[in-house]
Amino acid sequence: MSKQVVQLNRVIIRFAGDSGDGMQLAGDQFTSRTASFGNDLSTLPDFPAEIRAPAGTIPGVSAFQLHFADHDITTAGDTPNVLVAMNPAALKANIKDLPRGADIIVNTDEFTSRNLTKVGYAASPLEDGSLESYAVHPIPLTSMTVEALKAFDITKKEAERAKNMFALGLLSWLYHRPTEGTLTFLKQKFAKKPEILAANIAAFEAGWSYGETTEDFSVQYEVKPAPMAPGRYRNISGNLALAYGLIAASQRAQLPLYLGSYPITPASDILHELSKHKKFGVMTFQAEDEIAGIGAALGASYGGMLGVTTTSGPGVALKSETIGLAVALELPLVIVDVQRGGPSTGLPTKTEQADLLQAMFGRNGEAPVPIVAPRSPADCFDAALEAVRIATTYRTPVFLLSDGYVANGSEPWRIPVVDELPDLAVEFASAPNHTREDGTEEFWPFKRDPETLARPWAVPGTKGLEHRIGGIEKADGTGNISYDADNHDKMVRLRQAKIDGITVPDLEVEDPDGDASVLVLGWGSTYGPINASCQMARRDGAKVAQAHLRHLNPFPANTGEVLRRYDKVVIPEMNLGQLALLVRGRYLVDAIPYNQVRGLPFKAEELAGVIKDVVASV
Amino acid sequence: MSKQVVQLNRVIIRFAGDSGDGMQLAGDQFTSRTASFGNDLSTLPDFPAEIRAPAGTIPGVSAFQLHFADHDITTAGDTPNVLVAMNPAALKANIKDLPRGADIIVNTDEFTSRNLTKVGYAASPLEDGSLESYAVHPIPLTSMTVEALKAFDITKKEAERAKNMFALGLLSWLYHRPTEGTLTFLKQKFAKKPEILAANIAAFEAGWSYGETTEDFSVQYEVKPAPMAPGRYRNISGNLALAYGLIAASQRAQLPLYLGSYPITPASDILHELSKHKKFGVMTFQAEDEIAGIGAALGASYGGMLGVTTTSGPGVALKSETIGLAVALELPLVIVDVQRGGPSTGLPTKTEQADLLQAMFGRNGEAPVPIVAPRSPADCFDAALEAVRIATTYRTPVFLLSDGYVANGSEPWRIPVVDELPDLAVEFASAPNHTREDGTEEFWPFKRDPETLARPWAVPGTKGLEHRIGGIEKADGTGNISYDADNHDKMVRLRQAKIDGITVPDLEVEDPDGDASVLVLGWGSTYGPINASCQMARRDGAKVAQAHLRHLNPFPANTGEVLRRYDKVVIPEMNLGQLALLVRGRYLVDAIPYNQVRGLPFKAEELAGVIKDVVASV
Amino acid sequence: MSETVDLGFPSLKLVPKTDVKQSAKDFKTDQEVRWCPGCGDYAILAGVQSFMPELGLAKENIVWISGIGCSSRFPYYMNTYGMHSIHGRAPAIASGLAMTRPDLSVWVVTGDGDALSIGGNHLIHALRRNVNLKILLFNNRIYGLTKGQYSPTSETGKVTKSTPMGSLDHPFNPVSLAIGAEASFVARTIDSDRKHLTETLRAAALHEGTALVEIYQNCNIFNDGAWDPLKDADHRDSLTLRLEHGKPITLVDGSRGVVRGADGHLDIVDVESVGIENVLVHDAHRDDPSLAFALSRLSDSHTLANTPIGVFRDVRRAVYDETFQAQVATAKAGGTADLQSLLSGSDTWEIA
Amino acid sequence: MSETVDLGFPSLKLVPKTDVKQSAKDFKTDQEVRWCPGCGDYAILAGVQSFMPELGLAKENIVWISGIGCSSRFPYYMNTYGMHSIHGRAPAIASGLAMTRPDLSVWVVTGDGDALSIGGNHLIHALRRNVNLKILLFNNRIYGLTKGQYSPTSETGKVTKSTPMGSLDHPFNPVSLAIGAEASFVARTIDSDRKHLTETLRAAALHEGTALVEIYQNCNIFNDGAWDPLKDADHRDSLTLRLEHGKPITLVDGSRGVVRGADGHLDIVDVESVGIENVLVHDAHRDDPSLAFALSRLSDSHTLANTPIGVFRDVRRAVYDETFQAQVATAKAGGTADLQSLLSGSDTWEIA
Ligand SMILES: Cc1ncc(C[n+]2csc(CCOP(=O)(O)OP(=O)(O)O)c2C)c(N)n1
Ligand SMILES: Cc1ncc(C[n+]2csc(CCOP(=O)(O)OP(=O)(O)O)c2C)c(N)n1
Ligand code: SF4
Ligand code: SF4
Ligand SMILES: [Mg+2]
Ligand SMILES: [Mg+2]
Repeated sequence: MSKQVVQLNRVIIRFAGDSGDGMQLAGDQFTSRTASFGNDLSTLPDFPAEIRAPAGTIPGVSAFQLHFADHDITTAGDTPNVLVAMNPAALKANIKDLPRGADIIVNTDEFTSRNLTKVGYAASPLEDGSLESYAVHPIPLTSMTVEALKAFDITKKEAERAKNMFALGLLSWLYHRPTEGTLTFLKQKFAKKPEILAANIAAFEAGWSYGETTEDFSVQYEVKPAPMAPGRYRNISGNLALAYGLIAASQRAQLPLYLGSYPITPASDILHELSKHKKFGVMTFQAEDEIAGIGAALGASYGGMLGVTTTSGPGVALKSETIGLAVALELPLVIVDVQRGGPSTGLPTKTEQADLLQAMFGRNGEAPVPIVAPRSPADCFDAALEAVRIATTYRTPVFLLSDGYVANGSEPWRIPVVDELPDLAVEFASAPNHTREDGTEEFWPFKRDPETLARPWAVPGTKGLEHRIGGIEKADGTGNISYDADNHDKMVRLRQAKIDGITVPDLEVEDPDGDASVLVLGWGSTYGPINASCQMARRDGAKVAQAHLRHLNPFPANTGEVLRRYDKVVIPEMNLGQLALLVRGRYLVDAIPYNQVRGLPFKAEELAGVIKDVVASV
Repeated sequence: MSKQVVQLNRVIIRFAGDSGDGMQLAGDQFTSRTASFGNDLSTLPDFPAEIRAPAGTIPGVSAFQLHFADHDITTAGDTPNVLVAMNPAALKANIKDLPRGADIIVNTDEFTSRNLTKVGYAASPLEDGSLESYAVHPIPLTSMTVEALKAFDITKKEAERAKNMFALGLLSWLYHRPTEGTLTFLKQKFAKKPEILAANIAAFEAGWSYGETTEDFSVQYEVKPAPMAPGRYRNISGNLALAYGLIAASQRAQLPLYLGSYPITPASDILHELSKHKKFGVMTFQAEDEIAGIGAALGASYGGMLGVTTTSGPGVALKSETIGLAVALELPLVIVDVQRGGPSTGLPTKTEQADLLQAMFGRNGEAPVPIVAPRSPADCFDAALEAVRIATTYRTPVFLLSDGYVANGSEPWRIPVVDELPDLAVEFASAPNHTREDGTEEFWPFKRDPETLARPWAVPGTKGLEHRIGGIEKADGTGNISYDADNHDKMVRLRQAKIDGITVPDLEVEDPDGDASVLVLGWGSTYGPINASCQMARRDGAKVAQAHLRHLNPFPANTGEVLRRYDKVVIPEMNLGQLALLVRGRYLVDAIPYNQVRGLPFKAEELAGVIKDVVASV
Repeated sequence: MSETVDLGFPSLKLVPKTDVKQSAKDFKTDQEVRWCPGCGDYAILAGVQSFMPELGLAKENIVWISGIGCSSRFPYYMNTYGMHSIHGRAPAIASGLAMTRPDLSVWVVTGDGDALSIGGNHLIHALRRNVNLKILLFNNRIYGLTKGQYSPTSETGKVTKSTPMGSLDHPFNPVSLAIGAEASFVARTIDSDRKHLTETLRAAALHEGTALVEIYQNCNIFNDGAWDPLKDADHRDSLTLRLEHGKPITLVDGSRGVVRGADGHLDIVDVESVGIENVLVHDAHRDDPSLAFALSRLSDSHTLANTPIGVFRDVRRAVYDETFQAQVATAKAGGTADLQSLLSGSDTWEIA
Repeated sequence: MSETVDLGFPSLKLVPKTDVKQSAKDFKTDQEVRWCPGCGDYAILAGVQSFMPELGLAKENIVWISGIGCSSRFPYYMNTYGMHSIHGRAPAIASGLAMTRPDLSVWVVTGDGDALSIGGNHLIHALRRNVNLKILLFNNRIYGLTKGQYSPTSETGKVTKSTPMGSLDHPFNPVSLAIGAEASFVARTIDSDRKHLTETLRAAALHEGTALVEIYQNCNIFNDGAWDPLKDADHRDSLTLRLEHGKPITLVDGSRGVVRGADGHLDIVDVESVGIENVLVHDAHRDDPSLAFALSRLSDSHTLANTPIGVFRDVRRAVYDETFQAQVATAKAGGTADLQSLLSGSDTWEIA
């Protein structure tokens, strides 16, 4: 039976189920196929902090959202066109996000009265008419999967577990996805369990056939590939791109990468990834805590490695004192903070941008540290290279401020050509740099490069440059301990001037018509939603420009000038106004903060509304 | 022989010598006598980070400066009228601060060629004419002391050590200081060593007699007592006043005081002081590190104690994560940060104000913490009471931001009447606070007081209120774990609103003529120098007003209005402009930062010059 | 549950007693338990909840404090006071509470990562101070909550997400570490052995001072079967050494026992060949911790052969909170606390 | 100074050798030494400086890393590379350096507060990992730099600024703690005994892996005479037990010696009455750390009677930096590292 094929520009799918239902995996696979099919895409995994939260409960729901399109998109989308709800909890937790008319595929097997009560449904929503404005597809996913697998020599539990593959098969059919990649993936994953492999393939195929045969689905959709710049592409998540960026930077700098880290969500995957790449000379050390992690990284930097530490907000808090030491020692170090919901333990698996001011100021004394923030999953790669460039050029710790959304989300990435990556070669000090009055040569560890103000990086093992450094204030030049008042004032200002003087590219403004009166300024992972919302607002006639800061410290030199060009500046952030404070304080521009602290990215439509209101008020 | 007596309005004396020369002790004693004599006064100890820095070197110089007057003064003074220099290093390190005509009392015994070379004097400054614009009094202090004590059964070393008493005796004579207190002090100090006691007294008397007999001193000075509000006074240092303030607060709150701390300069003395007062129910715990110190204090707060932790900047960095937990738990806690020079180990014995932004933002997530800063040594007492009031009323950690200058400096203090101190009584929760739909009563640990937004403080041991709290986000009201997006946004805003809503007194402006066009805004220990400089500027005709922030978070409600009243606002700080950033960002006032980061308080005269320039530019 | 009066629990003498009969149910909360199905934490929770009534304490005077980790979710499920704090810091927080509130029974729950990795320092300091805390260390030889990295108790060579070529670290033996840190009470038990778990909790509760109980716990998601040799009926009795004060130390099946070798170190030999009377008799109350230490070294970190289970050491020495409170009491007894005269000091002057 | 080639220092096999003859003077810097006159740190510095040439290493391949404290000023006075870091963190920083630079000889200087109070966790983890570090712990039983608070090694009851009524904490025994933390090398020596200090440094330098050397050091300002019983000529020989591998363990004066008691624990008895042949012979190389641990318990924390001095334990086990580097080497040998193909991965598509 061949069905009607409808062309769509874009689709948003959300898979939702229990933590054990394999929704992240199904989502990942759908995403990979979608990527290689050539759509532009953006994903948003959203899962609880527990390993397996209680089955059937709302807090236990694990979801994966994918937005794909035949054109350039920048967010995972606001309102799903399709929801796959593996149980009542998944339905209840997600229904409020669905627009009327959305497709809902529900696993009716789980709609038992016990499960319904568990989440507070008095009656089954499948029967009480409450879903009548949606296109509901009730399917006994579990039992159909079990049925399809009855020939296999596996337990019932194992058979039931394959229901995510059934759902994936159905969705793959519905959106005309290629299947080969999924099969390859399964073959790798279950290489050692042939029976399970066969069962999973069978479940996938059963789902596919179900779509083809059931009358419940009368149309099949197609989303054409998106036009993209020529090149070879892959799909990539932020944490992976960040890890690759660090490896690439290490190769381009010819400095062995050394990671000192302590596991913490959502940063652990960078540790996991880097630990796989010893053959690139990458060394990873799981330390006893965050303090030891950064300490070891700093020790390695001192020894001439590319020292890196990865963590999330609570870990940054613990590393503060050592970051201060790194500032005083003026050694390169990259501190990756994958921000999550705070304060304290907060919402470990959710996203937030509330560590900006911690990164700026979370240390005793005047201890400036440059900050670089990626704007999207793929951008993590470039941001990592940029962080390394700054760290090694200026001999300073650098913050790389990612977040949970960027880290776990994914998007297509044009694979860079290695030889075209920036050359990050570094020169170690190898000879004395100062001549005494009596003509003898000596080494001054704090004699600065006049241009960058960086001090020499003289690594142990270099003959003749033996010297001592430490956290006590040092005399300008010689680096000897100094309690002198004027010297301290000078050193404080020199360290600040070094950071202020870092060359960073100018802030670019996107203003298609060139006549905007309102600027929307953002940083980090809000790029996507802000971009989408500006586009929406423009479609509705609002004159609005967008600018996005990759460098939070120092700001691009033209920032003040850019801001002053507009009547109003809006700063949307997933915090209570941290960039807004910095920008207002620095440039005295009456920037309007727009804040949400919901653990989730902004919805573009909502943000577009805010922007249109501001534009209307000018 | 009776000498001419000259009346002076004010005098600045600086004692300077090696770390082992007993300069701090001599200064302390001179100060105590001066205080009980009724002068207004202000002191500035200044010593190296080493216990006994190398003898005879510039970094080893330990100094103590005292400013006393017959009128109200607020700084330890810029330029000493008298320098006591126990060796060439002390002379060399301090000479640049002396105005022409100043008296210099030098211990000639130490002006050996070895000691002179050590500090780079080619010839003896006592002989090469380089001191001719000063009134130099060359005295063989050491040998005269040894000579005076030769009758005693003590070693030569012990005799030499008494030279500070000889100097003190001489100065006491010179400025007509009462002697009784010094004798009482010595009797207590050397109660168990009668021979040493007698020797010290003899040395002191020898110094006094020397002044009386030598022709080198032709005049004796007198500084009349200063008019002060009626009452009983004592001299007090900042750390002592702060410790007393905490004890008083504990008594007035009827909450046992529990200090969890780890020693660090310049905060350790608060630990030392509090550990003496167990009879007030004060409990002190020297923990294994700063994290354990604050952890234990938080545990004690949870148990219904007044939990306090004391530290300096590097210790705050380590405590950051736990402060975040305290914010999430909403428990009272006082965090005392006696700021010192940074970053990193920095200048441990010097002063600085560079932890303000760390106190504001040094934690992951949105974790607002109120900040109170004392303006002078005596004010530490009141500031401590205020910090406790906020902590217990609003159930929040509070920063008490002192600094090395306030902590070690001293001034006369009108002893408060205990019964007139604010009543800080606290009520613990004792019964359920919420009625379920079915009519049963239950306890909601996060149900807030509608006015203060504080949550109930229900301490373990209270029957029927058993509940669990933690650092994960909590549902508004019930306090159960919640990953809900809207709840998180609400809780983040509620915590912020609670802090923003703290009632703090309005900002007061001192503008004697009421027609100033320039406002000088300060916070913390800069009060004294700013006040003195404003007075100087006014004397020179500058129209200038002064306002001083005790509350840095939240700011007083009228702050914006006050700032906008002036054409220009100047913010002098011992950092690179931290308050300035906050004020500019918050109120969009183009405040002008004036910064010095020298480890020392501002000099009033210099600051007066800056102020006059700004006034002139309006 | 048995009568409570007899035991007396000297360590809890200042804690108010309950006047109602309690059961395990009284210690359950209404919160959904959020561990993976099959996790060993469930068994420990059930064991603790059914042991609690034996203490006979007013429920409101019991406090559970934990760090972060799967295990550290424990307090949410105990219907007493509780705090789920931050990673590694529970012993410090609990110390502040226990020191100031002798009327509370304070329990700490922690994991092998929480206690021995990030929290190692607080743990060893709590042990040497001997604060009246009962610390339950759930050892699953893995970081559960962060999804399976190796921990300080993982066997060398462990392949995990962060160690694809195998871990390099030599593991801590928590019992050896605790004894080296001057612990006055150290015991070990297993999640699945309810009876032994209960006995061990009882011994810990009876102890005055810090009691460290290592509980071998199964993480069926990331390190399933870590302790299987000590659990499965076929092997456990020939692998587990039972430590009982005053009894000869033998494997549970009695086949082999511990003897002191010629050069002084402990050997494990056939009981029959030496005679049970020559098997070392356990003495948990020895002041000298050397025997307890030597016993802690008998087990093999990989095969788990000769793993001692039970109380290694249980001695009475000064309890920190007692001496802490005693100093305050002495000071208070030594004179009245007059705030006014404190503020005034001895060196004042009057302005009229 | 003696020839260096013989010793070989297997732990330093990858560190470049010097080709010039060195003397103590070569290791002095131009920085003024900023300790109080009379401080025990001077003697240790002099001892270390005169020992250094014996290593025969290129000076630039030696690094000294310290924390914060009086003792931690040490690196400023050693004319090698050096870092004066932050309080308690030196073992972590040094681990990162040592792991990545097998061509360096890395030494850590720390104090009883730095190493055992704030830095306790890093210390025990460095010990269990067995990174190739030599850690010198200057134990003066006091916080010197912060002007005299009690430390984790202070005897209970110590009156200090923070403990006017006496400290309550039971002290750590650094040797016991280290052994409990799986240390492969632990020794103790005294600042004033140059010969023994040098011997001990040599043994530590020879050891492959982490070596912890506790050095009893006098702080003449805040805790003067803390170790006097072990120093003054009248008593020291009757208080100090000398540990020398393969030799009977007796007091220096030979009067009393260590024997194994009937119940297995160590006794100190009159040598004459038992005969020297029955005195326990020291075996520092035993795999089982129980004997070393038992020896560490012999001394009295107050009187210092029976204080063992020397190498308690010195065993060879996997060295962290070696296995760490070996994994990298294995991975490198296992295939070429092609960055381009890493970035590409396996699942790509082409847009023309
Ligand atoms: C400061 C900080 N660092 C890291 C983490 C991440 N983290 C949470 S639990 C954990 C380890 C848990 O292991 P364990 O204590 O053994 O507990 P388990 O989950 O195995 O019960 C880590 C690393 C955190 N929450 N906070
Ligand atoms: C984070 C931090 N906390 C506290 C201090 C203050 N501090 C410096 S040294 C020290 C203790 C020193 O004792 P120890 O390690 O025994 O060294 P010693 O001075 O006795 O040689 C302390 C508490 C600090 N510098 N940094
Ligand atoms: S991850 Fe392991 S330890 Fe954590 S709840 Fe699941 S089974 Fe238990
Ligand atoms: S205070 Fe003590 S340890 Fe520090 S330098 Fe002086 S004598 Fe040495
Ligand atoms: Mg674990
Ligand atoms: Mg010390």
